[in-house]
Amino acid sequence: MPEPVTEMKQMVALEYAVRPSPLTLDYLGKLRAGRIVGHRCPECELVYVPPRGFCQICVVPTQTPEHEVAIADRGTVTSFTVVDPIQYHGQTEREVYALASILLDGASGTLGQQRIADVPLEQVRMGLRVEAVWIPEAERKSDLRDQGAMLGGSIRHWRPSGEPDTPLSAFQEHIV
Amino acid sequence: MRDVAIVSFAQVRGDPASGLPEVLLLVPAIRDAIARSGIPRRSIGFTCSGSCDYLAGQPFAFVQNLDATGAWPPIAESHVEMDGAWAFYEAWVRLQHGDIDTALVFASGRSSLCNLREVLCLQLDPYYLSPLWVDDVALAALQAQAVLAATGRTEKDLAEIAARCRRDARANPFAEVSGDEDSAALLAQPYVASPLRAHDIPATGDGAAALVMVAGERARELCERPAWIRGLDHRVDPQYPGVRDLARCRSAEIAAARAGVASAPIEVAELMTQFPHEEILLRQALGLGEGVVVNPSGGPLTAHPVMATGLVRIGEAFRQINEHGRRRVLAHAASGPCLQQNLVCVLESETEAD
Amino acid sequence: MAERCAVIGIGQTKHAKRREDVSLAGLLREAAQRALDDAELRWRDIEAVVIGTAPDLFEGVMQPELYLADALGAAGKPILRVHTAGSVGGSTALVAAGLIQSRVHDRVLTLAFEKQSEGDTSWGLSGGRSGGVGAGGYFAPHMKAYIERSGAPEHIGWKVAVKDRLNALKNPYAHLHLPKIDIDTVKGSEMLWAPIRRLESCPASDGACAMVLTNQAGGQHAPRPPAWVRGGAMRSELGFFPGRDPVDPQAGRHCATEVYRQAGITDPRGQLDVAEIYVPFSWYEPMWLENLHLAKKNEGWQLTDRGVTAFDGDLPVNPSGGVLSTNPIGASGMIRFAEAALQVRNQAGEHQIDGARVALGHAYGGAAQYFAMWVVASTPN
Amino acid sequence: MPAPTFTLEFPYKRSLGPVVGAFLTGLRDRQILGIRTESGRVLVPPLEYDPDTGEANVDWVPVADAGVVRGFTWVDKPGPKQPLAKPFAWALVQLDGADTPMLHALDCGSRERAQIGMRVRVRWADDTRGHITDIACFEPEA
Repeated sequence: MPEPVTEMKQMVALEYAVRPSPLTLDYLGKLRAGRIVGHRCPECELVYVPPRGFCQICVVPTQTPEHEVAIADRGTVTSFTVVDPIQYHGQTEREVYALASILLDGASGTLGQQRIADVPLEQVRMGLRVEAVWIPEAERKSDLRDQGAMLGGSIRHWRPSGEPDTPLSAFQEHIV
Repeated sequence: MRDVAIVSFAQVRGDPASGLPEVLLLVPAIRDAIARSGIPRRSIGFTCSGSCDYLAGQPFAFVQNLDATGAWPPIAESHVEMDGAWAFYEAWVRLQHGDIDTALVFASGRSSLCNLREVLCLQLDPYYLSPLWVDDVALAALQAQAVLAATGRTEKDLAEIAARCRRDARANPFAEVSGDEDSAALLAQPYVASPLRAHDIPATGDGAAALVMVAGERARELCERPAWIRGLDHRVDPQYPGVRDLARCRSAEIAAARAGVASAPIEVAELMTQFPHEEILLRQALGLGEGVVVNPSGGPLTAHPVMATGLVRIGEAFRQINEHGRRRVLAHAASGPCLQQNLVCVLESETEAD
Repeated sequence: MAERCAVIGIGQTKHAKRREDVSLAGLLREAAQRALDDAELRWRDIEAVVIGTAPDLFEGVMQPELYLADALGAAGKPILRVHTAGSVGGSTALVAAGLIQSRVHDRVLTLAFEKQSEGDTSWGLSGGRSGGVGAGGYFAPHMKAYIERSGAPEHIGWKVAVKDRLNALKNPYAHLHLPKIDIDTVKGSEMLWAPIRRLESCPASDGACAMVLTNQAGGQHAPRPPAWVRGGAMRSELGFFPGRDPVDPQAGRHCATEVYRQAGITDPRGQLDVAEIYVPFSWYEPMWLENLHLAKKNEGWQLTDRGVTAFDGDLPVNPSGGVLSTNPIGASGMIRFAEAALQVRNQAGEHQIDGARVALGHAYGGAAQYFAMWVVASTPN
Repeated sequence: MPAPTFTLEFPYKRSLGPVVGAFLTGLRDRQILGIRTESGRVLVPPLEYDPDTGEANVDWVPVADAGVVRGFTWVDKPGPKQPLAKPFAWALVQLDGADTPMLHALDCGSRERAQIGMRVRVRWADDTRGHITDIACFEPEA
């Protein structure tokens, strides 16, 4: 008698549409042109990157171009981790890499899940000043599902800018 | 039980082509519901919402919806992975504790992002049913056949219900479909899953809804004609269609009895009938006579913002009291295949003390 | 005034990497039957069911409570499904308690579960995309910031990892039983998400937890001592906005303040006898001690270091072994709540803290933005 | 330009437990098992717990691989993941010896041929492996 059946497999494959808003398309278009932009809330004046079309604290709408502000492509690492990627179904990352939260100059809050490279992993640190390494313009694409504020389609990674470190006390309130 | 009333309601229809994220459908819905209630946003006592990750294909999709509440400073808040009607239930229970007086309830979904027919298969028994990918329309069709056989009603009756809903939907700005075809024209169309034709299938869409509920006298101070919750109950049936008598809806019968539907006449009922035979079945299960007006909004056959549709029924019922001067109305929500889970809410223009 | 709520039945599964011997329904039944047996009740005695689990994508079953209705004896009864991210097990218990406190029902069964081995949580958390870093990668920068901010020495994380695993040896239901663990093995385990090493992070478990809740009269007539719910609260805050402090989130602080207020606790460090806190990564013990007003800011690690949170310490934390030893995600919060209740019922067996009368159960989720807590005690007031 | 899409795809691995496991083992061996509830109802497919009372079911009953159609719906345009690529009926089939019908596909050629009360028999898959699709579909009894 063959062994009893104790397990069954079920492949679940569902297709979803990716349908970005005009605001997101505008943000991605500017990124492909080499510009990072945010929205400043008219009430509390906090600057959100990427722009979300409203301020989550005041719940008031924000719009392009009225509330748009330019954001630098450089900033400070406020925190980071070094990841040894888990090999789950669909994972294509193989090597250990650094992921940081970065407070860009001109933004009120940090961007998470930003890759740091061109520096030994042990030299990645809080307070490190970094600058964007842009993908050549012709190769940039709109990556709607990139987890790092959709920057991944246009910015390959961040590297040390050579500026002196920012003291910890300057970004105590901006951890992630 | 403590007297609790709905004092405001707002609804937003999502245009799939606009690409607006779910949270931006909720922002105006919540803003309008709160503005109409007259309660300052930051003084709301409890917030509860309903939505479903699988519509967006993202785990924790609901987390982004929290942004629409402006939850800063932090708020007392909860979420059900269910239609917003059950979030409404949770909020009503919370108000019964007696320590807070106001609650915000909201619901949303963008089913246009997914293949809903396939996604809903995952609601089914993962060993015997979902691997067959039997969809909600086929399951509804099996129930439709059972209901028609048991009641002696016909496909023409289904078409007449659908035609009436489409006519009523002409006055509903949130309707996805509407029209004034007669039943003969609808019957000339081919089956999607016999005995159901295209007009018998719900008009799914994207949308959001929000309402504010208030306990006690404060409801009267805030709202000229609040809708008092006089009965509220929900029940579930077993899932596997073979173990149920599909021509009956026992969970709806129990919920209606517990909500006290029969204690006085109902004028209008907003039912979450995704298919016309469900109206026949639910009229029976809920004890609604032929004189009861069902789904003057056009109902889910004409506007089905998945995950918000049940809450919209409650909102429409509120409007019947608040705007149209009705005295006793019923709202119903459902979930699962073949009306597996049912919620019944009785709203009245007055409290018992009145 | 609200009705009093009592916990009169508690059940858990044997948690494991893969429970290949049960279906989804069978997993839940194992916990639920134990809870009913504890309360000496039958399925028909239950009036309503409240169930919680983390994202449906983890098991590939959408709104599984619909398929589970039969198995939960819920036919003809109300069933509610809660989902508040990682805090869901706690929120689920609070929603169930609310049904008692509001006098809507007299006997409620509440359950939470996860069968992580059906799918892959790392895949699920990444939404099926490459480059997902899981909860560890997400929370690592927060822990890094805490270490930097508080000046805590690195051995604190190792110490928590060892303590919770040794506690788990006293808990027959715990997933991980690592009798030989010590500081050196933790320190020598591979770095997954700096500063978190493999042995400083939670496992992926299959498991379920269930509780039977009732009102004051039911609690007074229960066959075994009940745990009385003295306070319960949920708080949520926005996940991402400029200036948010995810290391010490306001929502957690507010939630703790509220739950202590309800329970009449003015000195939590002195008045709590034991705490079951959601610590999926070692560093969250000191972080949450501060957030829960049990230590001053930046000093939580000193409690850990001095052994205050050890099994024989002044304020034992996670005598069950905690999330670090058992993590069926959707159930993890409810296990904290249930373990707190077991302690004040004097039913925790080998991991019972002598004389525990007041206990805290805690859960958190999302971007450390959802909080659920309850305080339970051996007496109703 | 078609709208961009993404596919959420995962091969789930479901442990079955004693009841579902025994039923699917039976299918692999081309045998159909039902389960008797406390009140005496024979459920096919076997549910682990009595849908009426919630009590555990334990009493196995072999049933026939042929039975009667109790309900059906005809589908002209099957979905790509469904059991048959050509038009078919979803049918509730009460197997001989069972008290409850089971839901599966019925291949009977045309909508007109599908009838409540018609006798049908299991068409087994070429390869049975312990899965609900070991029953390829039902077909009219010869």
